[in-house]
Amino acid sequence: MVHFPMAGLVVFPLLGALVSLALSQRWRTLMSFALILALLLNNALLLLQFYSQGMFNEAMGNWPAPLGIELRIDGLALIFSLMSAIVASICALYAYVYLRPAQLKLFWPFFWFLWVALNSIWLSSDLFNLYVGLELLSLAAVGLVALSRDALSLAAALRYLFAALLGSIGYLLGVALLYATYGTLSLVELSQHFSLTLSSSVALGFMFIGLLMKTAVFPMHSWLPPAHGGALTPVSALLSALVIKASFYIVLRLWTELSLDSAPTSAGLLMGILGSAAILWGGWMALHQTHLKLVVAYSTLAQIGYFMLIFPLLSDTNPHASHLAFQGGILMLLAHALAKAGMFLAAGNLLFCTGQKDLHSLAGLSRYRPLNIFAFGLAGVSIMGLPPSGGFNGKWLIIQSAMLQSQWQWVLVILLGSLLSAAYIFRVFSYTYQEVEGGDRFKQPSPLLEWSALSLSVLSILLGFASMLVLDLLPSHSVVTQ
Amino acid sequence: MNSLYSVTLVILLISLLMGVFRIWRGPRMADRIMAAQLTGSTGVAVLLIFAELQNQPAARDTALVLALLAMLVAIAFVGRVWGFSQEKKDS
Amino acid sequence: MNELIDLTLVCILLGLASLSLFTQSLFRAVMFFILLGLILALVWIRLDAPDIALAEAAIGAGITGILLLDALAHLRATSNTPPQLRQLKQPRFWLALISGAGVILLLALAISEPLAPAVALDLQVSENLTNSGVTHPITAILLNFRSYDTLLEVAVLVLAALVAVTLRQSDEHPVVNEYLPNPLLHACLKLFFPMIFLVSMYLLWAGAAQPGGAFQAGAVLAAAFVLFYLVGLKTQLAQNDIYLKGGWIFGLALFVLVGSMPLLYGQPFLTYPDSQAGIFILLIELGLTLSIGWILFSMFLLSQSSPLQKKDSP
Amino acid sequence: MSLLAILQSFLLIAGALMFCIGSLGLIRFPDTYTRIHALTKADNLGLGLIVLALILNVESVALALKLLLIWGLVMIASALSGHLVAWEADEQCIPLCQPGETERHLESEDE
Repeated sequence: MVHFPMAGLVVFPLLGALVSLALSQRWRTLMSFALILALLLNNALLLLQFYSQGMFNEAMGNWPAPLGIELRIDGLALIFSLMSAIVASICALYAYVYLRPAQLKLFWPFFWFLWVALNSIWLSSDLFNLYVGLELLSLAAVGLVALSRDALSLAAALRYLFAALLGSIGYLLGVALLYATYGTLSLVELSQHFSLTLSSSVALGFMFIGLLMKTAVFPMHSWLPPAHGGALTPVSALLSALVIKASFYIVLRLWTELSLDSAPTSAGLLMGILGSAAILWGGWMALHQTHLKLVVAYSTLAQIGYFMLIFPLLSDTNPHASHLAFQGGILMLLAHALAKAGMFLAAGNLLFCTGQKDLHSLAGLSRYRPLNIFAFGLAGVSIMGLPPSGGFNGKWLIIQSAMLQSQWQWVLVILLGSLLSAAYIFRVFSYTYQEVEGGDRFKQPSPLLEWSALSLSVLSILLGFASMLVLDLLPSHSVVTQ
Repeated sequence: MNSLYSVTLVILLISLLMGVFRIWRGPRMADRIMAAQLTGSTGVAVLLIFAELQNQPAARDTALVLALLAMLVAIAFVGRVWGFSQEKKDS
Repeated sequence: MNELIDLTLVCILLGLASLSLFTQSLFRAVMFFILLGLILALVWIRLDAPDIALAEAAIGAGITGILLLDALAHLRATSNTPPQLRQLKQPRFWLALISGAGVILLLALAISEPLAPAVALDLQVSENLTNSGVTHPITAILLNFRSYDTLLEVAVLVLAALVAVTLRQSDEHPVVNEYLPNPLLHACLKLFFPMIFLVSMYLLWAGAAQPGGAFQAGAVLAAAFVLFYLVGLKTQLAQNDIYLKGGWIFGLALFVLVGSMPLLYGQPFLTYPDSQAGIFILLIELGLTLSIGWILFSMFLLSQSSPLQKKDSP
Repeated sequence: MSLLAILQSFLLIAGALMFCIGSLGLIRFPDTYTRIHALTKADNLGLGLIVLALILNVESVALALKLLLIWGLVMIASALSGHLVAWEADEQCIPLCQPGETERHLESEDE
């Protein structure tokens, strides 16, 4: 049974997809929740296995790389797998209450395929396998966006589809070039032979542009707000928390495995500039939205910018600072996943209470529906980066790393970005504190909806206390030299 | 022998180009479909010769598939597209 | 002489591609696109890639052409003609042109470097071919060495069908089928159906030793299903949700089942039992063929949701 | 050069020329019906000649049968599609040109 926990990460969600397509409504739901439990258990088992034997690989079909495909469990993969398990299961619970039966019928298969895709990306150490994972992920995400079936979200879904396809083509072109140059698709094998020649830089350029397009980094972001803002609430949470992380994860993997931190600094600098632009532009746009979910969607755009700041700070000249930036980035990714999912769910609850999308209609909510505002606020604390949240710790580590390397410009950008995020979150609050006449005319969302939103937000705060626990899973390859 | 195959191929490709011209020119949709049918058969012939020229037996399988599916387009066209536009024009 | 042939093929390819992109008339564009598929099949053979040529012939000549023609019929039915191709002055067009040219330039730069593959995968493939259960290297890669990729690709196919269902704006089911009341057509098709099924199964069976396999066979099978539909045979089966989705997932379910069996015996995922790999590969491929055919066919069916013209029978 | 080779080259070139003549007919003939005529004759005969030439040097009977099958399929397919198009054209009363007359100038009908 030693092979089970790792294969289970792919097999269980695949079973879920099959079951949710084949069975009748009642069994579908029952089996889905049973499988979610199984997956959570599976993740726990995997964690135990990781603690006992450290990083390990497994060859699919018993064909070792580079001939076959090897899956790999290391700290990074495990962290992301745990993160997606937690966020996805809470979102599924929320969706079960929130969605209508007709929507739920289509939601389950998409949800399960999304999970297959995510897990296969976290585990993969093969360039082409990553591409297949990305395809699966984009299609599942597009299907989820189209679930609400109104004209606007269909248009958004199509736009998302085209952007995602373009990104995939870029990535695939790069993979083809790399395969032609090095004759292997295995990431481990590739990192041994890799050198930054002209053709491999062109290949990496194509791959990064494609992946960053799928992540919605600043100049290629315009598909994100309509898709994330227009989708059904649990879908928005899944997309913002998990889907964009997947393509970013691949960028991060490539960057670290192929040791691009020793590459000319201009590449890292470019990534940093894109990130800064995203932070400022996303924050500015979020400040000017009138639709609550669009505020949250633009905030995702800004948060992606922070992740991009890792790259200029990864350098082989100062391993300690570089490691700090890496840790900080991972922590921010995790905190954002939890907080943004919580925020979207809370925003969905608020919209459910008022029945309107407009920010003005939030007036009076903090008096009558304090629990939902509280959930939104807790998530906001982590997004803004106030202590003691996970977001704060991540930002702090990144700032520390920037100061150690005396790259002050990024510190400035982070501070400005935090101010902007504080501004757009408090702006939402200011609407809720307005007094209204006529008392409680808001609808009451079911407690399950409220508590699932709250639990995610609380988790994002708790991450601030448990940061070291998570970061210990990461390889400490760059030993502290000071 | 190979040069003979090549000569044949060149003539076939010229024929294919003429078919393309008819598709471009029209004027009726039916003309375009018929030209496409002819280029399809030419393609089958080209594949058969490729099979000999490059010693690639799978090219014959490709030709077989192409021959089988050649009339699908014509059937779909007559059944779906053509009659329809005429009716629209009348009304 | 051979260079002349290659040059002509490349010219025709480029010409057809630009014609189908820039022509004002949709019908012409569709016809050129179908022809492009044909020429591509020729080019793939020329490049010694018969597997891809086979797939291109099956998909390009069969299902793509029909889908495009059908879309055209729909546009006519709803008089929903898309806006004409704009004049070339638009900044977007120039942006696309410049970035396209940039991509081509970069690619040309990248491949101008001499290649020195560090790992000779093809040698490894041929060394392990005897243990893979099949003798055709591509089938061995697709269904044994890298079967995990194929498993996920099949999931992508199922998902694509599901997305197509979701992107459709209405929930209405396909209408009663229209068909051509032509006796010769029906007589010929009676001859053709068994032929197409036979060829599909032949491609599946041949896949173990020569180009062919589940994807090609599935595409040919889909063409047979479409023919069934076009001449008005019963397709009630496809309108039943259970059968529709059951057909989609049949291949994937079989694949997952066979793949996870070894987990119970303490072997890695997707390991075939010793010396039985050939049989299991064939089994999986059979399931995949049926599912792929069914998925492609239901993509076609999904586009049939609004009533077409009522044709006066003669 | 053996007699077989001469026969083969004759068949190949003749077949290819038949295709060319068919395409020429498709371009030169005045209306839809006559174009169908040009098409169906040409590709049946052209492909037939080429298949005959190829059969002369195949090694197995199975392969020869396969080639013949392909020819047969193409024949049926082109006859069928020719028939369908003519049938539909007749139903839509597309005019037939009289001898010496050329088709009046038509705008492409789908625009």
